[in-house]
Amino acid sequence: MNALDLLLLTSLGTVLFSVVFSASLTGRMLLTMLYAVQTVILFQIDAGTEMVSSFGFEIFNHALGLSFNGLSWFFALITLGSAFFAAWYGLNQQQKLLHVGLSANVFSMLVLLSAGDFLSLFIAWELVSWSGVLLMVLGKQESLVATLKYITYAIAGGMAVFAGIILIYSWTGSLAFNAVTENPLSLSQYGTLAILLIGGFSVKMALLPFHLWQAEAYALTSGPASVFLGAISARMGLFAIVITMMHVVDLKTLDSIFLIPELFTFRDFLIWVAALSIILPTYTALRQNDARLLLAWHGIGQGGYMMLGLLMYDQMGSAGGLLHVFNYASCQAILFMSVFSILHRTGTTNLNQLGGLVARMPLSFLAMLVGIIGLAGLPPMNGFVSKWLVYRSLLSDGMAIVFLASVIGTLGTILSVYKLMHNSFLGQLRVEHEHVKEAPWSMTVPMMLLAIIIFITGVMPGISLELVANAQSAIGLTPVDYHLGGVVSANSAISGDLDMIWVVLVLFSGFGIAAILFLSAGKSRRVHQLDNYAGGHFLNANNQYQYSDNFYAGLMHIIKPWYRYSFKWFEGAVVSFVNLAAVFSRSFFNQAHMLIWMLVVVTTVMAVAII
Amino acid sequence: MKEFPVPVQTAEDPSVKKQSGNIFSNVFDELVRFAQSRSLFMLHYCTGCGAIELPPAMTSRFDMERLGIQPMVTPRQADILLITGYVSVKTLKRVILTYEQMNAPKYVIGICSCTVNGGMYWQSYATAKKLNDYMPVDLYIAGCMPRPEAVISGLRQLMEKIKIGEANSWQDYFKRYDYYLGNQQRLFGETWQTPTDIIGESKHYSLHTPETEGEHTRLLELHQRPLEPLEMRLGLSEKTEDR
Amino acid sequence: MRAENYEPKQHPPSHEYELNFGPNHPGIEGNYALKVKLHGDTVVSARADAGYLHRGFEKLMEQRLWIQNIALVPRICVPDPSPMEVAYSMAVEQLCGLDVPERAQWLRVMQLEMSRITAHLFYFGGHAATTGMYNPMFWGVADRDLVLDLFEELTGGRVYCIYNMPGGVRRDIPEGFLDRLSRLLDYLESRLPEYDNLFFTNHVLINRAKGTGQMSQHQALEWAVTGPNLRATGLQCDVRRDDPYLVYDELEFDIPVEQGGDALARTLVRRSELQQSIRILRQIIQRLPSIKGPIRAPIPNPLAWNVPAGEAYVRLESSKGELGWYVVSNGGQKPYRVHVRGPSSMHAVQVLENLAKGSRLEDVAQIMFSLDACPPEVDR
Amino acid sequence: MEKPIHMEYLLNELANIKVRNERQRRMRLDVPSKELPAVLELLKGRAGFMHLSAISCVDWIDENQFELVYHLWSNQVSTLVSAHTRIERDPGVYLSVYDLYKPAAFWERDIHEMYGVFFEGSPDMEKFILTEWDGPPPMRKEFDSEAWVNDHFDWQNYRPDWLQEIEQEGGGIAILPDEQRFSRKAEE
Amino acid sequence: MHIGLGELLIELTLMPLVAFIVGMLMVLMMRRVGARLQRRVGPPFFQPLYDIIKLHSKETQISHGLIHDIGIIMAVGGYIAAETLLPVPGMNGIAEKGGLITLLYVMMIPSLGLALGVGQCANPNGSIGISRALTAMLAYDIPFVIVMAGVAFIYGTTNLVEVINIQQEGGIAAWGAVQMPFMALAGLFALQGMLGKQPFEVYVAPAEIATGPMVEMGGKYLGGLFVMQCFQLYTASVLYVTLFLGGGENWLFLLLKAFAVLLIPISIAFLFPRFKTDDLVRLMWKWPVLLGLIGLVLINYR
Repeated sequence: MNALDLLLLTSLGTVLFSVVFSASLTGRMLLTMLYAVQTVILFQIDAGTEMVSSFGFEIFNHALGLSFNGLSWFFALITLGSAFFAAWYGLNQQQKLLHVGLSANVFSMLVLLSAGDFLSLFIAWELVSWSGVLLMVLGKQESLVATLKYITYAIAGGMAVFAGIILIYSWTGSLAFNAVTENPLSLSQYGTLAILLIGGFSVKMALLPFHLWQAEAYALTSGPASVFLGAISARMGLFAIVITMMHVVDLKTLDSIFLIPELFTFRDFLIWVAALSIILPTYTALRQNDARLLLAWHGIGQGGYMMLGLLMYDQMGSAGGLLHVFNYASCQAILFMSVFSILHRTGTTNLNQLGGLVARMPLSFLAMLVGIIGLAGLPPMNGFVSKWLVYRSLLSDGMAIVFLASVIGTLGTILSVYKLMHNSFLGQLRVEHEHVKEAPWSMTVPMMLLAIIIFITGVMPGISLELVANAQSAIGLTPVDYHLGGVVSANSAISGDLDMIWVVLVLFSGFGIAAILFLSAGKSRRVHQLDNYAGGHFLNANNQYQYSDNFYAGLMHIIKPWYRYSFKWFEGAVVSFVNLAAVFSRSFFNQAHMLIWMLVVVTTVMAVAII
Repeated sequence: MKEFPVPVQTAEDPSVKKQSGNIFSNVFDELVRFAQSRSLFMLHYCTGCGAIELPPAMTSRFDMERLGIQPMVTPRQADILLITGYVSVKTLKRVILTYEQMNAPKYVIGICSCTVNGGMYWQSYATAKKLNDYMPVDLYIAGCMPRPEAVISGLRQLMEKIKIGEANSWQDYFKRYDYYLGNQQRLFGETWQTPTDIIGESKHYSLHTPETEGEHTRLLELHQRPLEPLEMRLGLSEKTEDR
Repeated sequence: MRAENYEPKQHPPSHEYELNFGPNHPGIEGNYALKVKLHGDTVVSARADAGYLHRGFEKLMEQRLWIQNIALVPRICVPDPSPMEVAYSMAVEQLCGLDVPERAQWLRVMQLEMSRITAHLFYFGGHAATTGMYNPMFWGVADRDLVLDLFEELTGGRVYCIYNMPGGVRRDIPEGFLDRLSRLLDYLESRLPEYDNLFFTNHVLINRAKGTGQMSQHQALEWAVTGPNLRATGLQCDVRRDDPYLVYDELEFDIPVEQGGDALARTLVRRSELQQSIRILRQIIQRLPSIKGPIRAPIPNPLAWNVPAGEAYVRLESSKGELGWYVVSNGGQKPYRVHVRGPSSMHAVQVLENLAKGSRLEDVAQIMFSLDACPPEVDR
Repeated sequence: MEKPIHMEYLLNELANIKVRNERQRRMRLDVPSKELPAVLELLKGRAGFMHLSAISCVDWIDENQFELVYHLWSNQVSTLVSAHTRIERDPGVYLSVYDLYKPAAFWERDIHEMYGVFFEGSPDMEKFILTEWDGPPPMRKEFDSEAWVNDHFDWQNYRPDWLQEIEQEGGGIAILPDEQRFSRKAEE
Repeated sequence: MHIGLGELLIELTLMPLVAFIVGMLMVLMMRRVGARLQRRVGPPFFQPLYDIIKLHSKETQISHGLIHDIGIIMAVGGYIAAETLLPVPGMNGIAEKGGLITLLYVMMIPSLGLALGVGQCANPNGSIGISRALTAMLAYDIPFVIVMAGVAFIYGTTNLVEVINIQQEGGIAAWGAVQMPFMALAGLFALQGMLGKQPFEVYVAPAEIATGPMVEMGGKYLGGLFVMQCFQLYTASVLYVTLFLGGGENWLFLLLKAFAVLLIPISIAFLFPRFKTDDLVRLMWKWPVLLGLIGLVLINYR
């Protein structure tokens, strides 16, 4: 029994434990500890080499195996970390389903990460899909609707993946990961597989145009569930896509499939999908008035960066993409935690009904500040490093327009996260929130720990880059040339290094000098928020003196018409198609034989899946 | 231009203050006062008809900026409050609020005769007659209305006063707040209150004297809803309240 | 402000917020306030709040002698004071049946047109400053100062001339005054191309001013808009032409008209009016030396002057629109009732509120300045 | 100048109206208060009196009446009509002409706060200029502005120390300071 | 180029200091040029210094809370740090450890700090100002990013020290402005936007939102913003010189170039009103982006 077996067993044990004991506070504390234990076990596994589990069974004469490599290790760490913090954050949540769902999710994800062949990958994929439902239904009525939407999408995605795997089996006669690499296929076959597998997996990843389900499903549920789902759940899709690109269609193959002859390859298509996945959801986020939805839409947008980095498939780009998984998970987790502590104390996350909470919830504010700096990718937080890597890689590859697209995404992120923070924590404190208290310790401590992690990995990206390098070598790439403070890029087309330690050092000495200047300039006095400039008028307590709704009004005058072209039409089209099919099937059912009806259903589902 | 004597009692004699401390800090104080006198931001607030002579004083012909004087928009940014002409009672309330919101050292200049004694509106029920009842005035520039040259000359005189450290009347507002508040209450009624906490500020900047508080401020405490600044609060509690 | 206003109640769960334009705000003309409710950057409703300049003129005038009031009246409209004293003098003359000598009438027209030039130069600067361009302000005010210098020479007062009195004007023109006036007019005309380049044909300004605060002719008539603001909607309507007073019927001048009805049209109308004023002044310079005679009709002892009972309503065209003075005498030494209809009473309240509603936050100040609203006329 | 002929017909239709042609292009109508709205409507509809220049109020305290004067201008007949009507001082209520003339809203509001006359049907009778004024309507004749001023304000001290020194040495002006109006309060 | 730690420390202190002094001169120039265009004399030589000293020596100042203070510290400190990433003649600071992308992101920190500080003031005027400033940033950063990509392609590096070296070794023919004139033009637009001068002065807009972000700033808070303005002028103009005009061979040339570059936006600023926010975005997304894209195409087919 090696460490991997132990990890999987512990994880399974955690699920059982949560079923029995999660009702009590002690039980929940122990549960949190169990995630920590799992993480400790994870560290027993050597990330640099591949470890095969001793579990394995045979089905249809195929040996199903579980194994772990650097990539799995990297994702497993993030999964367990997110679960640990989510569980800690949810210590006070008494919903049993939450804790069961969380542990079940962790277990199924670990199984997915350790999948050793296509069949186990598919089984684990379905496990992950369905266990996700457990976490999504925890909210009010609206979360049920979102979950139903998710289920529809997940089934369609699962079907596509299933079809792809069946095709692989039928073409190669094997379900092992090396099936395709050992039996080269024709380009059209590769194309079909790429569409089915990458399309199927990207439903989970919420790449365009399959992104419409995600925001509501992730955001409208219970807090810890949102934290976990937002941080890592969608990245399982990324993992599966990486597996696909590793074992089925590598980028060279993708590059040789031309969608428009001599001009536009499948890879270009994916790059553009990724780039649009950055821009469109980010600007959708800009319009949200619910803090949770705003963050969830960002989750979709940030997925685009990871995809973009991986599609570069060079040293820096893939490192950036993978590092962004880690960085993003930490930032998104802390942001969701902060937002849900607001919800916990004030009962609303409507950005138009909040404001000025920094005076009452300073720790949550700090958490959000760290989170948004990270999410927007500004130094000194970790988000900067991964975005820097992606940018550098894009510049090296000469992809100026994609580079521009990703920067537009970043700018949109800055705009919307500032709106998030301004409308909730800054500005005028509303009268009904006069006596709001800071979130309880069980919520603030994980936030603070995460903030420290974000900062440390921002200043010393070498720590997380080591993990990324392992993952990179597991995919078969040259690991990034890193040191503790950043990266060296001697052998890329465009040179330019990054040393975060120096940057941060200088930044903080800048702050220090500014602080000395500031503090030596005589004392200031705090004043009440009603002691404020109002054109010479007296403010009174009943004035709505806070600018929150339609925060970027000037920008909206221009881009508002563009929102009409969001992908709602796509979903609408699919729904109409299914409706039509249902009508047909009903008339068939009325007239014809049962068997025909069944046939029609199956074809419809297949058709939807393929679309 | 005529400077009216103003009932302001500067607490310390500036000549005494100058000699205290070591040479280094004296030089530093001199420098600071010089910079203060050469950089005056005046509030963009046209309280009355004298404001019509400010644009000429500011613009190409008389160019105030060569003296370092420039208009500013909000009271927080400004140093000089120019009361340009009569202040109606409604305006006076805003002027007082604006004055209290300005950062010291702040200077009040009453331009036009109306600020001195009500001018030709002495019979009017709507205008205040004597500005220095409601706030300490550093300088009056009389005239109806004073020419831009007079305004600039008055500002130069203020600069001189600042340079030698005599323009300290702003301290008087903190030190004798009760007197000013009394006059304000007499005109605006007993429930008059601005959102600014002058007593708290006078304590914070150690300008609190026995005359800061008195019968009028007690009245204020009676009516006032204390507007304490929103301090950051870490009210953590481990209550397991599930929504 | 009362203490109970600091008692908190529930915040309205509205998506609108309030901004106060003024009284201490560069986006407001004078000491005036506009309370604006906004959603995003669109004005949901605007409400004028006046009274910051209220002095109770009408009450004060009832307490002073007929002749004393001459000193009081120009202060009703600070940027354009001369029409006030002319109107008051004309009203008293009508009550007494005084015939004003012709030369005095010409001098009054000269004063009025010079005052119109100062007001329009001031207006250009103010309008430009609301859009962030300060050069026209600096130039315009400095050029206006040259006219003020002539006022000072003529009357002793730069802004408040107090040049008129019932019966005529106080002084005749000094030696060489007309030459200097003529040179000034040449100078102003030579400056106009520079203003054109900088301001009136500035693309960014046109971009901002076009369509801003637009009103139709019908709306303008309904809201009793007068003066250049009405002429900017394409209606040739001018008190100087429709209801001539003084010697305007002997003068040649055009009534410039623009069709847009927006801030740009209002600005361009005033620019053309500036030229017309120059034209009128040129005619005065030509005609004035040939008109001999006294400058003032004899009046009784002003300190014990019982003006016959009656009433008079005087209208004249100030730079902002139709100025109306209603003066009632009960035969006493003091006016029984004086009522001033400042053109801005309409522009700064009803018209501004209506035009601001639905406009953008960026436009509010521009609308107010382009209407040339003068708060002291509202407050009195 | 003669009245335009159709104006003559128009005014003949109305009884109880005194018409006086005072000066060129000026016409004074004296209308009973009940008929004023009808007269205004006729003037507006039939003679093009589109422009309400102003509404003035005169307080005839001796007769215990308010006089309301509606100044109307017509570009068609180039005449300013001043329609006078009188209402009782108590209770001081009259009809609004807002539905005829939009500008009336401002003038009626103004008269309301200055004289306390209430106009029924006016869209907005809130205070406008005197929002922070608690006293009686100030334009009424019985309101004594000077007394109010003496009650509420101090006068500037006109006898600074250096002036008193001159007086002590026998200089200064002949009128005793107590008799000067401005010194009165300062001395108290 | 390897230098000792002590030398590096001296550089790190000197670079912001020099930037501050030059920045004050630039502020002075801006005000003097404006005054000249308005036919005025303008402020005295030390006026920017007087203003800063005066604002920092205010005796009572108000704060709306801790974040208000921290915001100003971040705004000034961020620029102090940014100066060390911008190489000048004889001093490279840590430019080699950051590069262009890092510099750009570090330059966003002051904006973020300011945004935080203004947000805490609880004044909608300030909030609108920040919302407009961020919108403007979105507008001018898009052409600027194109310019940045062009620079990276043409020099093959994002290291500013190398950018300067390449240009100086090649003489004037290697200057960015010669190599990619369209980019240089697009960069000028972005520069105007970055400095926030008319016609792009949407976020101060006194007549609309009462100076926006500065609305509740007084005393040392406003003083911090004045200091920030010095740095901002310096950084923007020197960065432009670095990217397009071959950097500075020595200090004299650097300053000459920087002041000359700055003269362009300043002169434009005093002759135009400001745009509305949406017109600004529209303009920025139209002409400079078009110019930048043409520049990119030219670079690709060079």
